[in-house]
Amino acid sequence: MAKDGLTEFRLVGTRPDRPDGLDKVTGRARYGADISAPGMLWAAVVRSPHAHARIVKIDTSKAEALDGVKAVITRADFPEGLTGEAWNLQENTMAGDRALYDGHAVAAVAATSAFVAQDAARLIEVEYEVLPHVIDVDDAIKPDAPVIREGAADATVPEGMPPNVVRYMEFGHGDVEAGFGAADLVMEKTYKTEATHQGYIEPHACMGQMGEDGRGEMWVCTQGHWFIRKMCTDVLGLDPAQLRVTPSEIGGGFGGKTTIFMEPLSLALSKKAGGRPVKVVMTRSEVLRATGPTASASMDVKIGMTKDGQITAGRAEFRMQGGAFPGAPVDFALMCGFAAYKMPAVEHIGYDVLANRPRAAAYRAPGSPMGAFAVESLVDEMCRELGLDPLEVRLKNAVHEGDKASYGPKFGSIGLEEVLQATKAHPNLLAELGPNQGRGMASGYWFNHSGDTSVSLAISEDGTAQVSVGTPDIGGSRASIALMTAETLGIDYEDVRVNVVETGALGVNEPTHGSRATFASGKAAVMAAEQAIGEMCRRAAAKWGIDPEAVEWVDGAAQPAGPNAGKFPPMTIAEIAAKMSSTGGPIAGHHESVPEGVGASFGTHVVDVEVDPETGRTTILRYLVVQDAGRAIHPAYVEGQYQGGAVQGIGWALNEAYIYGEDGRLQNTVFLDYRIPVASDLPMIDTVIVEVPNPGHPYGVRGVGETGITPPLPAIANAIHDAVGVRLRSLPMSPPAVLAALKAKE
Amino acid sequence: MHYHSPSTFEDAARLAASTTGVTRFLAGGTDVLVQMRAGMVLPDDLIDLKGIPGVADIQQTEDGGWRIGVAVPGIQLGAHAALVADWPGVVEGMELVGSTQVQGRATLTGNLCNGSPAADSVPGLVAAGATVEITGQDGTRTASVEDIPAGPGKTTLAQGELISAILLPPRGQNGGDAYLRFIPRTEMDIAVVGCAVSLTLDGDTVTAARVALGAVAPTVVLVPEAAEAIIGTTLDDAALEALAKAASAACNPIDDKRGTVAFRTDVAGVLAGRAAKIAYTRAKGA
Amino acid sequence: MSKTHVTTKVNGDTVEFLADPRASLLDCLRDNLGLTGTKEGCGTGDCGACSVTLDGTLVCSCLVLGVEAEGREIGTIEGMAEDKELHPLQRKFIEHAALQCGFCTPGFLVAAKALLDQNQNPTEEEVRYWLAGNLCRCTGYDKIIRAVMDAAAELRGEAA
Amino acid sequence: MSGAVSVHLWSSLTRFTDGARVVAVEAGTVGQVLEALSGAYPGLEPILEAGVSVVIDDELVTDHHSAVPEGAEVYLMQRIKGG
Repeated sequence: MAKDGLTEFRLVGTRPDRPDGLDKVTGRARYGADISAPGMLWAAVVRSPHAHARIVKIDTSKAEALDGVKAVITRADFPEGLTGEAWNLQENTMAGDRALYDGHAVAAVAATSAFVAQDAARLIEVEYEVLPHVIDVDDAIKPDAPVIREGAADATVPEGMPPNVVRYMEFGHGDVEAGFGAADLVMEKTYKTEATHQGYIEPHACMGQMGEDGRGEMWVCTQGHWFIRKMCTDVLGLDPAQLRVTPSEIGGGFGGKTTIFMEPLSLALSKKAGGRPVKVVMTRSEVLRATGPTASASMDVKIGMTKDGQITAGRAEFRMQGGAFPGAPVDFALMCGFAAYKMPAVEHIGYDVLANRPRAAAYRAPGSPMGAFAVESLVDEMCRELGLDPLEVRLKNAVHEGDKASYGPKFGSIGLEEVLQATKAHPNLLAELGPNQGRGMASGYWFNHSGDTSVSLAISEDGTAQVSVGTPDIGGSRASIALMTAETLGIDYEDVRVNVVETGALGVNEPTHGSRATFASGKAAVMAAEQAIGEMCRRAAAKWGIDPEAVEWVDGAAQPAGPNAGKFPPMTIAEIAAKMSSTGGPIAGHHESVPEGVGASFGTHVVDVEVDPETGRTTILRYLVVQDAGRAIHPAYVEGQYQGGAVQGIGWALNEAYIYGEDGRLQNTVFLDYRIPVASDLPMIDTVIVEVPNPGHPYGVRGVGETGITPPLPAIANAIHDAVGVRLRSLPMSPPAVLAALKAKE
Repeated sequence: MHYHSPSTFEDAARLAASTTGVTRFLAGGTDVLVQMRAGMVLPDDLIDLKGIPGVADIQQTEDGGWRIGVAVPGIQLGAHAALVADWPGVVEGMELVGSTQVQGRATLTGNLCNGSPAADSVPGLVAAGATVEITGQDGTRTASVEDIPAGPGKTTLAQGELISAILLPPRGQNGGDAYLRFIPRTEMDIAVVGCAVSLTLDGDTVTAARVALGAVAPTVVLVPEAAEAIIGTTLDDAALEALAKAASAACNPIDDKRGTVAFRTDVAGVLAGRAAKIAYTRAKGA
Repeated sequence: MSKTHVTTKVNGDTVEFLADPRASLLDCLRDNLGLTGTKEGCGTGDCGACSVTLDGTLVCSCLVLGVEAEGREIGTIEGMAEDKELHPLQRKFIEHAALQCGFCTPGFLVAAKALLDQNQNPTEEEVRYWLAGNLCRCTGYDKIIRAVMDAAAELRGEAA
Repeated sequence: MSGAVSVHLWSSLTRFTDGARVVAVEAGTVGQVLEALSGAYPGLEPILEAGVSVVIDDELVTDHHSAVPEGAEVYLMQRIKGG
């Protein structure tokens, strides 16, 4: 458990105020749309109203003639000849010969005001030839489905597959048929999940400036500005070193801001408008129609279990669509699906399928929630069938360090057993349930991720430190990195300033994704601090005239390491820093690597619900999140990740969904009908932070952001079944769906 | 777009009659601004009614009824204790429209004129037997609230006509009303089904009732069969069952992003029973 | 399209701007007056990020026209701290880690202050319903509700 | 230095390896493993080029210069990234 200051650490595990708190409670913090610049223009984007259509003609003449319009662009203004992912990005930024989904950009305009830009956009005339479209993944995978794109399949797809299958995979181990043969109960069911959106409250926004010379700047809300730089310059055929990208504060991302959508438009418009900066701010409808939601899934799962709850074999065949481009996370869905179980034999089959929907982006543990919905629902169904306690069955089959993972390799240090035991001990499991109330549980998994990381640290003249990181602070990572840096240096938390810096200031960084900021930037910051400590020890050694190896760093000061090193009073960081100019110059540290030693995180959730049998409405009565953090650097923000992830999962389970009409157009393009949970929908979210330290991180961090979205989908389905005896195998479990299931049972 | 802020309803009516393009009236603005923002409606003329004296007033009329100005926001209705005591169902319908923030702006008149079949405040007004005062170029007339909506997004008002007040009848003795709606979340949604019941008791027996349903037909509908199911009863189980059946039978809904035909039809009956019980309790307590 | 001259008071200061008649009060605060603390999350009154007070009433500034501000008094997040002293809600939001990305925070603070200005002893349920029009996608609301309840306790003079 | 390394492939890759799920290559580093695979089974090259995650025993390894101990079990997995 997180001990809140009772750990062996001075600062790690405490809950200080976050360094950017003051800016964020006073309105001073500057987000994507909060910037402006002299001569700035405003952009508006023309988007396809059709799910699939050939673009016959675009007439921009009326828009160009409007007073105040400075640039109009279409695909004709982009370079030709791109291939692979660069082409995918360009095609998604601006449609070529065909619009591939409702909301696909087809033209953009920059003008002297937002209203002029919008007026001009309405004057752009686009002639479409509407083509047949396909939305649902089970329709899209049919051999005779409308073909989204010829030749989009990669080398993994065998000959003879349906035309919209663009990636195919099989993996597993053991003799699955023998495993099913050894089981007392074999069940196979089909589950479906609908696409949901990350739903960050800040719409995408940027201001880009690009001169005729190919040099430019961008201000943008993003999880990763090096990704933005590479993707924008790929799409526009520019030199990445000539584009400097500065991240704004970011108003939520959850994976959705790890790629580009309209950012290249600002640069292309700016270039055409003589280098004037161009601001692009999406409306909420544009966010829902044209940025990346997650994939939708159709999943067959088969499990064999003995009478006493031993899993003997599993098989999963998942079909997922991630929009009109490859990239649905069917691989991760399969890899996470059975991850919580020792699988003597398991087989996974996956299809990545194209459909006429916006291109899916990452969304918090991409794929894992779908896989868990299918597998954790079926495990629960089988426990009920066999009269077994679902928690005991999960303990019985739980994976431990050294076990072969369902997806292949052996697990390193993991804390699933500890998580399940902490769950079992929690008082929520003793709460009494009334009529129409039920309890459900499920586990979830995420690998966590490292990635390119570059951090620099500088000691100031007064012995304080500044740390430059390249991972935008999306939920308190400045605080966690400052805590670890201060702990390492032996100085006060308040004496470390963590800055999220622009692309010109550091080597390449991957985005804040994969739950990596506190793991990877944190680890790199610690290593940079250790480098600076080494230099400070050398300076002390030089002053004392002893071997640097004979100096150690204790409590923020250099001191002789043991009595043989000599007798000198400790030299504090402030004393060393005050003299640094005359002892060899600035003291700094830096670290660049793909930090190894990522630690995976398991979590288990338990939810109590009440179902209104007359309306089908599900109310969350109680909610418990138990998850392995490795080590909670700032426990309050770890709890926040658990709570936020759980509530996103609750939304996905109950009411969120992409709803399409027969015409293939998205029907719920505003928050009124894209129903994310509101404050009155929820109880407090109870949390237990389990700490099984990750040996691959200096303070034991695993990364906590993603696992939490995974268990709610099946846990709620299991609880609804417990409450009213109906099994929902399709999301969302909205009141009409639950009521229909209740009526069907009668 | 031209923004106008007339100081009388007559001026507003004249302005509206004289315009040739798209005209919208601005009461609370919570629908008009959203439509403008989405580009669904791009008015040439926007006539703001909030500058007209008296539009933000709630007045008791001589007969004991109520006259509610067109710019009275939900928050003001909810804060008016005497009005809440008389017509709690009307007020709770309005208070369900949008968030606390929206309550600071949204009005009964705007909710009615937006023409949504799912408007939360309209079933309560219909069940209450409310009327509206309409000002045109040639003077004023009154009409029943249920006669205003003509279909989704449409009203029966002619060009150059506008509502100048909402009129609630006197509540009288032993009366009660209630409005319930079903939404997927607990707040912030548009009604999937709404139902208002207003009734009067003599002792334990219902002597008069009006039942109105929202979101189950192209307009909010008054359902006399549902009222008849409970008139003359003590709202016993048989009466409640008959009420639910009649309410469900009156539904002519659609499948859409908010609900299905089957769901709306079922839940209309459920809500009618639940709302009737609340109205009954209120009438007993009155 | 001709613009309208508007004189209004924002956080106690008299200000003037030229408003496009189509521009919302939110647009005018952000783009004409440089008060970017008020955020746009939806533009349809569904998220509360643009919450301000208009003559003391909590509203979504995206649902008010800029021209309607003439002669009114507007309160925004930038005016919440008085004499450099943070409002208890602002302090409690930091203390309770009631923000992750911080984008919805100004709207929550303005809305919560409007509640506590009229009710210093709200129940958890009252806080949850009052704030139902403020969407937060990061926190699951738990810590926000705790921060508001704790600020209310402090305003009542109770120890936290 | 190089030695015999067994590489575990995901099963749909077996159509490029004449049906073998586990293939033996001579390699001393992760990069050499991938090169040896592409050399022996050209059909794998586009898939390896597109990016795979490499796990040596229980450790995810991103540095292609990392040493692969003789006799190590190497797993190729779908490339893991973040969300």
